[in-house]
Order: sequence, then structure tokens, then C-alpha cells
Amino acid sequence: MPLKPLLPQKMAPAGLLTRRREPLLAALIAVLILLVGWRAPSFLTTRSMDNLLTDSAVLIMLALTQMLVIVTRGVDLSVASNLALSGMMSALLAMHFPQLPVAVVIAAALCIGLALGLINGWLIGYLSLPPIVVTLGSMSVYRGLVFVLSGGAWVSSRNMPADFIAFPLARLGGLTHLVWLAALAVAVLWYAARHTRFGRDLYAIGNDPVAAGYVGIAAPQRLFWTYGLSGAMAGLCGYLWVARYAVAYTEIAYGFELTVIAACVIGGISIAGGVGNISGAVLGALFLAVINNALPMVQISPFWQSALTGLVILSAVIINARGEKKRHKQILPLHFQADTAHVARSAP
Amino acid sequence: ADKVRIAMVVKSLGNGFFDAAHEGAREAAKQLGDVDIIYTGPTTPTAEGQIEIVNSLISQKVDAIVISANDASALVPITKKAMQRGIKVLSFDSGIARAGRLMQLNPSNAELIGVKQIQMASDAIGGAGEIAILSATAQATNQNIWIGEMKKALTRPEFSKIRLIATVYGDDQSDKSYREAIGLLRSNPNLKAIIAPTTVGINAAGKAVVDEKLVGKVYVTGLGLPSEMAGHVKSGAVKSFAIWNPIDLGYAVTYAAYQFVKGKAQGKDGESISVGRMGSIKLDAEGEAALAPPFTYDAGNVDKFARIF
Amino acid sequence: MSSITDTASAKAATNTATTAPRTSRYQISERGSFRAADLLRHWETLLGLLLIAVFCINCLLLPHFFDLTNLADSTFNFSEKALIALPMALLIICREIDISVSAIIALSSVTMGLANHYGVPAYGLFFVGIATGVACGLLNGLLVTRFALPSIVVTIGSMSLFRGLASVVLGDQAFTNYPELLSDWGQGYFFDVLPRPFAVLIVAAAVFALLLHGTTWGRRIYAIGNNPVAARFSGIAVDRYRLMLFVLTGAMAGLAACLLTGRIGSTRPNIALGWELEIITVVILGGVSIAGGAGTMGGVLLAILTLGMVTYGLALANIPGIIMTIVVGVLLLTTIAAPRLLRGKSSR
Amino acid sequence: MSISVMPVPGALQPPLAPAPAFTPEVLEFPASASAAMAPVLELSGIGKRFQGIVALRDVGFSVRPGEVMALLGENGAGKSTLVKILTGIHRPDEGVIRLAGQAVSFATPQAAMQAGITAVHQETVMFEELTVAENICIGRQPLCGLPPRIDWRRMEEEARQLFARLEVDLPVQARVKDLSVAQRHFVEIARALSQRAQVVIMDEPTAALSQREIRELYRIIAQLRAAGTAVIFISHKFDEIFAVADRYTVLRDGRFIAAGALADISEPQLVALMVGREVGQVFPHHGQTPETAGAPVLEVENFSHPTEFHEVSFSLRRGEVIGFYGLVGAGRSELMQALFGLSPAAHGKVLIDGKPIHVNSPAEAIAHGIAYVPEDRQHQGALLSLPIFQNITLPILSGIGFFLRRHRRRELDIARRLSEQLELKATHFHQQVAQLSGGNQQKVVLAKWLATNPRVIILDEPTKGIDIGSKAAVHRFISELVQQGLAVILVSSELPEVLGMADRVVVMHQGTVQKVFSRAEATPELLVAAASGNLPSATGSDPINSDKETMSCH
Ligand SMILES: Nc1ncnc2c1ncn2[C@@H]1O[C@H](COP(=O)(O)OP(=O)(O)OP(=O)(O)O)[C@@H](O)[C@H]1O
Ligand SMILES: Nc1ncnc2c1ncn2[C@@H]1O[C@H](COP(=O)(O)OP(=O)(O)OP(=O)(O)O)[C@@H](O)[C@H]1O
Ligand SMILES: [Mg+2]
Ligand SMILES: [Mg+2]
Repeated sequence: MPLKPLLPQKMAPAGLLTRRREPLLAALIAVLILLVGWRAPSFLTTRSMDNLLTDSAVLIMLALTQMLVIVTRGVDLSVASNLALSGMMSALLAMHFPQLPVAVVIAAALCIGLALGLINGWLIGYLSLPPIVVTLGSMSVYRGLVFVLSGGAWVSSRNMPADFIAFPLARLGGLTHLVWLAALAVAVLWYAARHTRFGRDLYAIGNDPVAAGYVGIAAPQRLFWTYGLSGAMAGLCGYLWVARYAVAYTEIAYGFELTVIAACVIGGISIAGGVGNISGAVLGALFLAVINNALPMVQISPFWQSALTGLVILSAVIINARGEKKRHKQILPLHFQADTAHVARSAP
Repeated sequence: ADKVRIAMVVKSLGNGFFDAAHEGAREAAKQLGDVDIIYTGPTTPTAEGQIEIVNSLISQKVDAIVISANDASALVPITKKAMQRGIKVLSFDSGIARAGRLMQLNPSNAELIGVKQIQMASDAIGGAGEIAILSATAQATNQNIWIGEMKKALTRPEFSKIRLIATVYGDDQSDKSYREAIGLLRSNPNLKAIIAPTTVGINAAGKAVVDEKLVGKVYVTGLGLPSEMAGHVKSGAVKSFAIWNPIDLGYAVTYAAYQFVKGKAQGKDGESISVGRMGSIKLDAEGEAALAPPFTYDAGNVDKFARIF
Repeated sequence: MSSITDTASAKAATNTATTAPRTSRYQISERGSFRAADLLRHWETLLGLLLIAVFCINCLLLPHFFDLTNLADSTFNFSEKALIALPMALLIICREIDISVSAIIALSSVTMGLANHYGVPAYGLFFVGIATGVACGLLNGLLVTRFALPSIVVTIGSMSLFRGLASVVLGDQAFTNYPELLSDWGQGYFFDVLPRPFAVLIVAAAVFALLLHGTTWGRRIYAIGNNPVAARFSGIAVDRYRLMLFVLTGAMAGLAACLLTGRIGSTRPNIALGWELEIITVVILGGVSIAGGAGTMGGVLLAILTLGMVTYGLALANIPGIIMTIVVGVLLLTTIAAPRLLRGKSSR
Repeated sequence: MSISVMPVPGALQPPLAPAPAFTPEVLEFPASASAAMAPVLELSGIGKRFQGIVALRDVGFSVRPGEVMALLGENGAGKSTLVKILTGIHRPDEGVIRLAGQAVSFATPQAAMQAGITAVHQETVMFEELTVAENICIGRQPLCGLPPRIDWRRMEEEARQLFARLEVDLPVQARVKDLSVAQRHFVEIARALSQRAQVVIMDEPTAALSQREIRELYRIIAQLRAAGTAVIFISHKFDEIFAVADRYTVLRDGRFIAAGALADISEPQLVALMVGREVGQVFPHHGQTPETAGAPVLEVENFSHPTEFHEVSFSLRRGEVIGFYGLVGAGRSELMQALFGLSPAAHGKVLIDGKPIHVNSPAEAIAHGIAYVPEDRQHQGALLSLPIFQNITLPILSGIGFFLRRHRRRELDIARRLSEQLELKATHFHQQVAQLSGGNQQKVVLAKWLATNPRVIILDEPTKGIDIGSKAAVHRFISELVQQGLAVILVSSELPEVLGMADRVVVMHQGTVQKVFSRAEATPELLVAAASGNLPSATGSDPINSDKETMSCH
């Protein structure tokens, strides 16, 4: 005898609720942009929007790979330090070998980031050490190495070849390379997360690491490469950051890892693992980028910025939590509820 | 005999300005012969970090500490303790409050720095228009002093057509400074100049002006090191900027510290202290002395100095 | 009233012991047999050995190290952080974490400055500082328990909020001119030898060790960290304990703020920047499991001292702070990875 | 109000399983044609140790195609370890596995799967956020195109076909987190069957299934068998074993003990092989009659919860065992947890000794003398890495004294008394509970609740996954409790247990009480019918829902 299908009528509200989060966030971003535009009309110009996109590119890219890491129940606190280290190394490379084509420098930055990420991945995947501890440690080590390598000195625009600096903001079809790279990263990672075994395995690991082992998912190897990916993205962003602001020094992107994680959290990616998607990460990053870009424009006192960001993060997680709130599994047929409600009302 | 050990404590390591000052200190040490320089500073520019360092310097019983303070008052207790243990404490660049040091060597005097920056902005924009300030963190002592002086200078009749419309903070982070600069440019279409009395800020503002294709319409000026600013002068975003000579500053303060260690200086009001090749400096009623006025760099001389600091 | 009945039931339980004598087929001894080799497996033993090694190496290499006044003075560098590490250890044992502690210090210090400005007497400032900490901890705790949010997410947000509020109040100003009493506590000595903050730390550590290892209260914290659901099913008010620990952490951060403010005599919004990571690092080095349920106060105290000696030694050797961060990072990574590597890959 | 479930004619007679009710009746499996065939899987000399603990030594057996082999043994005998070795999760320390005559060794679970060995593990292997189809195919989703991407359409289609073949109706696009426990089990079974496996292993697959679903499973096993697949079936329930299996293999303490055809052996003989000693009566009733039972201790009236259960009323007397029977998901656990103060949304009247009480937290429930032994030992019961004695004294800590160090003696005495009473097998009291075998962990949890000296003890599936010997011990223990004057609520999905132990049986269906049966009334058929909501006289016997006016809401 076939089992009775329990689901269809039960699924609908729950499904809607989870599926409603991203459009909600997107709408929120739109409203925010309009509000800012109302206070400062110049915010709504195409140039300003173009700048907003360019500005959010790095955050989006980092949020994407951080999301994959968080989906596996991990966290990568070392991204900002990795970014600084790979950025500094690529700048030093370009400074000492100015004739190197930019593509080579970018590839070098990517590889350095990858290597740094794989160190994390090895410790976390193959030695099964807790991600938060490992990346906390490597975060200090990488940041310190920036200082050691550069001797504490700046690499400034004078030392960088022109094409090294020009690449991130150069335009292709009206959009900056930064935006294209971010779009490419979104497309590739969306594909990876949604349509490859690699990506699906990450969700499985995040949902239940032990069970993932039982169905033959090679979790160590998957984690190794996930942190590698996060590192490689940090490496790429390291070059982009350094080239875009035309300066490299020890403290670049100090504390940026928390912004990246905040973007993921706002995007509805559960820190408990197994839940989250690319659009959430992108929207979360965009949301923060809009706030960061809007605050200087609406003449809010600079002293309020950090407090407002904190408030925004807290409200976002609370709103997310409401949606997530453990739904009761509703085993009673619906008419019972109606009944109880009715009785409750008629009771004196 | 034992060498004289002078520790130079800077705001944070990895800052080109202080590296140049260290250069000057080494020059003085070489000239004096029996001096060892300990160059150190915290990772992040915080007072707590500097206190830890001064603590360990006290333990090492160094002879003198020259320090550029992250917080004028927070360091007073610890440097007082150092002085009680017989260590000569001098501050330079960003000072410690009177009670916590024997003397303070200002790179230049604050008023001069303030006026200089307004003057440069005024020259760049033809004496009239809107300007804005992009500072480091809201807590940076000397930044705030200079901003105060700039505001005072703006009340002078020759700058009456210049209007300061905003002061923003980039926290010495390239991304935030850049974003703030863009914000200034976007929300103030009539903006003519951005003054950034900090190297990260002036760099970011210069890059923002180039990226916004506003070179020639908006000028960036302020304080920066030639080596870090040369690129922006070339791009045209920066017409001129100023800085005092950090090498001389490091040299002079080290030399003065040596005089204190040797008992040739006491730090009394009006006292005159010899500082080697720089001649001598004279302390004022607050125990402060100033070196030369800031020096202006522009397309004509920046390349020459970029090779030095 | 529940405790009264509990007493009754416990008594009754002892009574039935005598009424229902029974002999089991199995003998259970009280403790496992003692083996000296087991001692070596304790994390605390290893830390103790490490501390001795660090101490000896420092004594040999650094001429100014073994000097009682210097050693006493070196405790100023870590006493405040260590004060927060104590409740942080409890939080982590309980499977929670608080990233906002250093921001709480900033906010507490600011409210103390405000209170001082409005003429609150010296002793009142301690009250104000600690009360602010309690309020911040309460906010964190309520958000975590009421909305069932992960504490890492909540405290990332509240970190930004608290420090932001400090900056809103202070702007580009600083509070100074604190009363003598405060600096007496922040940088004074007992009997001219024992630094007061260190004395406070020793007392606090003793109290915490007693609470955690000797009382029902500590037992329940372990139980919650071990299995929150089972703990709740066993009649433990899990959320109340969590809330209490957040409040306690806030209070200790407030106390640390009092000492720190006293020590440096001034308040700026960037006070104690980045301390949270140092504090968490020391707790993890102390053998507290980031997964909860395991760790001892002795371990944490040993880690505090070890790290204090390491950094003090490095400072005496005039090694720049940023290199120290590398050393600490490597120390953290090796101490957690070494046991795993020595034991070899876990066999399947 | 009338209960909306109308007796549907024929609903009691599911088309595939002709008999409507529980009975360990043997389904007509096609006669095993495999006796003469060569074994598809052969093990010999398998040994495995975990950090010095020997889990298996020198174990060997074989299975032939189209044969169902029952793997039997007490808790901790090493059955699951063997399964994990066969599926490539653990690597054996020694021994040979031969698959169709070839010696094999599996580096990964994937390799075992590809070689044709799949398993439904004892632990749930489920990814809540993924869809049903993906849960089935995870790690080996069908790919298409270049660069290769997951062919979602094909994957879902294959899953749909699989369910069609198994004649189970499940939406393949639903997320697993929205499924019921039983539905999840079928997803796991479908995963094991999704590859044309030569050997399918089922490690206690029926633990969370209702009778009806168990029959579904039997049918699937019959299908497999007909298709020539070898099945290894692990269960602690003998009725199931005799219903589906052809042969048996018994393990004890990690060693091979015996093997043979089930037709040649009786249940007591099997039990003796497994346990190595006499077990005695499995369902020892405590012997008290309703007349000898005391005054009501616990009375529950119109107890409701917005989503989980509705207007539940019953009463419980001293020295009585009341059984709660229902299908998984009937809401029994939720009801019990609400009584224990774990679900603030519940409302209604609860009386202890005739006095109304309000229980808002487990601590209050304990104070009122209620104890609840939860169904999920791993997650709700034991604190696995704490020492034994700390587990036992956890709920009564405040009764011991704030400074525990000073009362260490007392704490250990309590632990010792209870452990001896329960015949706990452990080496010392500072041992972590995680080091104990499953049955002994359960005893620690029981000891914990007995330490609170309760008057009402709620046992939620106390024998789930427990071997026959321990089960008998638990039942004996329940009888003893009752004789000492405790009142027991026994929640169980196992009919023999409910019928054997309870004085009265409350049957729940979809959050409502269907009927309360006395011991004399209760028959397997009636209980199953009531639990499925198909009680013929449901509308007539509805004393519980008729007194609506007394309902108290707050
Ligand atoms: N990963 C492991 N680490 C250490 N010991 C283990 C591990 N897995 C199993 N054991 C031990 O191996 C023995 C066999 O356990 P196993 O799970 O195979 O028993 P089982 O026969 O399946 O019992 P049950 O009927 O309770 O499921 C037990 O003593 C158990 O404690
Ligand atoms: N429709 C459903 N959707 C999701 N989960 C469910 C559903 N039904 C039951 N469950 C899960 O199955 C478990 C058992 O359900 P519940 O406790 O309500 O029933 P029960 O009759 O007490 O079952 P048991 O026989 O296991 O005690 C619950 O923990 C719940 O998480
Ligand atoms: Mg098993
Ligand atoms: Mg249940």
C-alpha cells in the first residue's frame, strides 16, 4: 500500500517563508537606495550605481566563498589577512618585475591565496581541527607575515606599474573589470554550488558531517578545497584591493573578515551550516555595500556609522531568525486549530 | 663604557614616516658614536600597545625613550613611572601631556601646519570655493589639533571665500578613506579641494579624484610622504602637499635625548638644547620646541625627495 | 521551592538505598586506577611544562627577565585581558562565545568618563563601569536566548553597536582627568610589590575555579556545554544559565574597563581594540574545547601566564608586536595540531 | 464535535497486505531458490579493534543471492561494526571479504557501493536541507553536459521511478526536513536500493516504523529477494526475524557464535545463543490488578497544544502502568514533554494527588515528582562525555548542596546505589558515559531519573533498539517500580510491549486520544486500528471529547 503523501498542503507555507527571504532582502535594498536617493539625489545616478557595484565587487566575491565555507559548518577568519598578504606579495612582485604582464601577477596572487587557504584546509580537513581556531591562528600569522615580507614599508602607486593599477577599474562594455570579475565569480560559484557534486557535497557535509562520511563523501578533501577556494578568492581580491587603491601596506583590510561574515549572516546563511545560497551572499554583501556607500552621502555624522552598522546587522539576524524559527511540525489537521480558536473566543 | 640605549617608540610599525624618522635617529647615533637605537612600536596604533612596550623598555633599563604617542594622556602614567626609574622620556611628532615627558619636539608648529594646508588648498583652487577634510581616525590627537588650526585659519580675511563643508574620517583604511572621498565628491558637486592631513587619506583621495575623472576640477592636498605621493602628483590630482622632514625630526629628537642622558639638558623653560647638525632648539613655556615649518612638495621637487623618504 | 523538594528527594533517594539492598552482578570502583602516564595526557600538565620551559629560556637568554619588580610589572600587560578570559572560558565551555567584549570595555569606559564628567564620585565610577558591562551582557544574552540566535552572530553585531555608541558619545574627544582612586586600582600595588590588577585577577581566578569545579553551578555549565538538550531535559534552566554567563562576561568586561581606564587614565573609542581575539586565543590555548563541555580554569590560568611570559620575553628582546602575533598564531596552531599529528591519522 | 475520521470500508484491508493487523505472520515469500547457489558475499576472519577495545574478532559468514540473513546479537555484539566494515566506513584490521568469489577491500564507502553493497545504517543518514531526490543520489548524482553538471531532471525522474518500483508515494522535490520519521526511513531505504546492489544491509530498519510501514518494508524485502539480491537484516525483534529471514548468524562479544536456517531453530534457542544465559520472562507483568492499585496520582484533563495534541484526558493511579500506543508521529512524545514542562504553549488541567499544578519547566515537574525518560537517548538523555556519577546526580544537584566537593561522598553513594539496583556494567564511576555500550547508557539515564525519587515516571520508548536480554531487564525493572508504588507511563510503538506491560492502553492518533483500552479489552487488532484512526466505533466511545464545557484555557 502506498504511503499517504503528507506533504503538499503542509509544504506550501513553509516553502514560501524560506523562499521569501531573498526577495525581501532585495526589496529592502531597493527601498534603501531610494531612501538615500531621496536625501541625496546624486546617489541615484548611473555613475553612482556603477560605483556602488564596483565598490561592492570585492565584498561580494569574498562573501561568496565565505558562504561555501559557512555552509560546511566552518568559518574562515583569515580571509582579510590572506587578502593583505597576497595583495602585498603581488604588489612586491609587480614592483620588482614591472615588465610582468598583469595576468601573471593576478595568477600569482591567486596562487598565493590558494596556497594560504590550502594550509587552513589541510588543518581543518585532514587533521579535523576546529575551523574557528585554525583560522584565528592563521589570521595572526598571515597578518604578521605581511609585515615581515614588506619590512613594514608601503608599496605605493609610484612603485606599481601603470597597467597593474589600471586593471581593476578599466572598463569593458561599460562596466569595470571588478564588476565583471564579481559577476564571473557569482556565475561560477552559483554553478559550483548548485550544479556540481562538489557544491552539493558541501551542503551535505554542513547538514550532517557524519552522515556525509557514510554516503561516501570525502569530507576532508572537500573541506581542503573549500578553504583553498576561499583562500584563492582572497588572493585574487588581494591583488584587486591593492591595485584599486594603488597602495599596499600591512594594515589593509584590517577587520574586513567580520564584514564578510556579516554579509553572509545578513544574506540568511546559517552559521550552523547546511543552509544558504549564492543569492543570499550576494544580496547580503550588496546590502552592506549600500549602507557603507550611502552613509558618507547622506551626511550622517561619521561617528554614527559603526553604531548604525551594528544595529543593521542585529536587526537583519533577528528578522532572519523569525523566518527560521523552528516551525512547529503541525501534525493536527487544520480544523482542530480553528476549533480551539473558536472555543477560546467564546470562553468567558 | 656602556653604550647609551635610546628607544624610539612610534605610533605603529610599518609607517613610512616613522621609518624615515628611524633613519634620522640612526644618523644621530652614528654621529654620536656611543648610542644604540631600539626602534619599536605596536601592531595597531593604540595607546595600550605602546604602554606594553614602554613597560618592557623600563624593565630593560634603557637610558632614554623618545615616543610619538597615540594618546596624549593615556601614556602619562607609564612614562612618569619610567622617569621615576631614571629614564629620560621625550616625545616627538605627536606629544605626551606635559607631566609625562621632559620635552616635546614638534615637527613644526601646529598653527603653521594648519595655515600651510589651507594655503595650499587656496592656491590650488584660486582662493575661493568649497573644501572638505578627510582625516584619519576621529581619535588621532595631532590630526584633531591640525583640523582645529585649519578651522581657525579659515576665519582669516584672506581665506574668507573658502568654505569648509565637511570633515570625514577614513580611519587610515584605504577602502574607507576612498569611499569617504567618493562620498564627498558625489554629494558636493561644487567641491574644489580635499585636504587630507594623513598619508593613507591623501593617497585615497588622490586615487578617488583620478577615478572620478575630476583631475583639474578637484585638488587634493594635505600631508604626505614624497615617496608615497609622487604618483598622485604626476597624475595631477595633487598639485602640492607638505610634510616636514621626518629624518631631521628623528635626528633632532635622538640628539636631544642624548643630551638629556648626559645631563647636558634638563628640560627647563626657555632652555636651549643643541641638536648637532640642526643647530639648537629652544624650549617654550610648555616644554615644547618646534623644528622648521613644513616643506612644500610639488611636481618640481617631488621626484628628488621620493628617493629619500 | 524546587530546591527544597530537591533536597527532600535526594534524602529520600539515600533512604531507599538502605531499604532496597541489592547486589549487582557487576562491581564498579570509584575511580579508575591511577597511572602516572595519564598525568602526561592532561593538557594542564603540558601547559605547565611549557610555562616552565618558557620561563627558563627567558631567564637564560634575557638579562632583564628574572627580576621580581620586572616580572610583577609585566602582569600589567595581561591582567585585564585575563580577567575577561575567565568568564569567556565559561561561555565557551557552555558552547557560546562573546566577540563583543572589547567593545563592552570601550562602552563601559565611556560611561565612566561621562559619569566622571558629571561629577559622580570615584567609587561610583566602578559601579557605573560594571553596570554598563552588565547591561551590554544582558542585551547579548537576551538576543541569544530569546531569539535562539547563534552567539557569534549576535556579538559580531553588538560589537559594532557598542563601539559605535562609544564613538557617538565621544566623537573626536577623549575623557581624561579620572580620580586618583581609579588609577590606584589600575596601576597601583599592594604592599608595594603586588600589582593590584594582578591581585584582582588572582582573586577572580580563585572564585571562578571554585565556582566551575566545586559547585552545582559549574557542574550544570559543563552539562549544558556537553549536551544542551539533555541538560534541559534534566531540569536545568539552560537559557537562564546562558543569560547569566553573558551578563557575567559583560560584568567582568566592565571590571576590566575600570582597571584599564584607571591604568591609562583616558578613554577613547578605540580603547582595547582587537582584544577579543587575544582573549579567545588564550582560552583555547588553555585547553577549553571550542565545541563546548570541556576545559578547566587551571588550564586557562596557565595559558594566561604562559602567553604573558612569551610576549613579555619577546618584548624584552625588542621584537616588534606584529612578529609576536606570528609567534602567538603559530603557538596556537601547533598546540592544537600537535596532539592530532602525534596520534597519527585517526584510523577508520 | 465528532471525530472526522470516518471508517472507510476497506481501509483496514490494505491491498497488498491481506491481514489487517499485527501478528508476526509470515508473509508468503517466494520459496528460497538460493540454497544451491554460490555465496555472493563471504567473510572470514574479520577482526576490528577501536583504541584497544576489541569490537570484532575472527568473524566469518556468508550470504547467497536471494537470501535474507538475520544478523543477531546483543547490544554491542559488533553488528553495526560489521556493517560499517562491509560498507567501507571502517577498515578491518584483519580478515578477508569476498564478493562473488573475489577478495575485495573498500577504500571508501563509495567503493563498497560501486561493488554492489549498500546499507540502511542504524544511525539516520539524512541531509535535512536537501531534497528527497538528492538525498538518494548524494555523492553520485547523474551528470550531463560539459563541463559536467548535475542532471536534476534525470535525478528526480530516477527517484520517482524508484519510488514507483517500491510502490511508495513520496514527493521527490520535497526537502527532507519536511518529512516524517517514517518517510525519512523510506528515503534511506530507497537510497540503499537506488543502485542495483548485490547485497543490501538493513541495520535495525524497523526501529521507527509502525506496523503498517513495517509491512511495507517486508514487501520491499520480498521484492529484493525475488530479484536475487542478498539481504542482511539486523533487528532485535524476533517476530520480524522469523517473518522475513531465511537464515541467521549470531554474534556475541564480537565473536561468531552460530549460524543456521531459521526453520531449524526456536526463539528461545536463538535467545540463548545470543545472550549466553537464560533470559527469563520478557514481559513480566507486575501482578497488581486495577482493584489493588491505589488512588489517582496524576490526572490530566483537556490538555491541548496549538499544533501537537488536542484535548487529551486520562488519569493514572499509584501502582499502575498505563501504556501509550500510536504510530510514530502520533504526538505522544510531545504530550509527555508538555506534561514535563518542556512546551510552554500547552494548556489544560493537570492534577497531582488531586491538586492542580502548573508545570512550566522540567525543574518544576521534577519537584512535583514527575520524571521523564526521553526517547532519544543520545540527544536528550545522556551527557555522553560526562562521568557516570555526574550524569546520575544531574537532576538532584541542588538537593546535594551548593559546594559539591564537600558532598562528593553522598553523590557517589547515590550513584552506587542506583547503579547496583540497575545492574549497570561499568568499571568506575568517573568513566565517561560515551564509553559504555548502548544498553548501559540507557541504564545510566534510567538511574538519573530514579535519583529524583519520582512518583510518576514517564518512559518514552525505553526499549527502542535494546536487545532482548536488556529488554527483559527493563521490563522487570518497570514491574519492580510499580510494586514499590510508582505510577508508570509507558510510551511504546511496540505492540507486544504495550500489551505485555500495561494495565490500560491509551491509543493516540494525530494528536488525539482515540480510545482507552483496559488490559482485558486490548487486542492487537483493535490497537492497530485505533492507532491508524480506523476504530470502527470511534464516534460512539468518545468520552474524552464530549465534556467541552469544562475546558480551561489560559
Ligand atoms: N567508533 C567507535 N569507537 C570506539 N568503539 C566503538 C566504535 N564503534 C563501535 N565501538 C564499540 O564496538 C562494539 C560493537 O559495537 P556495535 O555498534 O557494532 O554494536 P551493535 O552490535 O551494533 O549493537 P546495537 O545492537 O546496540 O546496535 C561496542 O563495544 C562499541 O562500544
Ligand atoms: N510530520 C512530521 N514532520 C516532521 N517531523 C515529524 C513529523 N512527524 C513526526 N516527526 C518527528 O518524529 C518524532 C516523533 O514524533 P512524535 O514525538 O510527535 O510522535 P510519537 O508518537 O511520540 O512518536 P514516538 O513513537 O517516536 O514516540 C518527533 O521528534 C518529530 O521530530
Ligand atoms: Mg548497532
Ligand atoms: Mg516521539
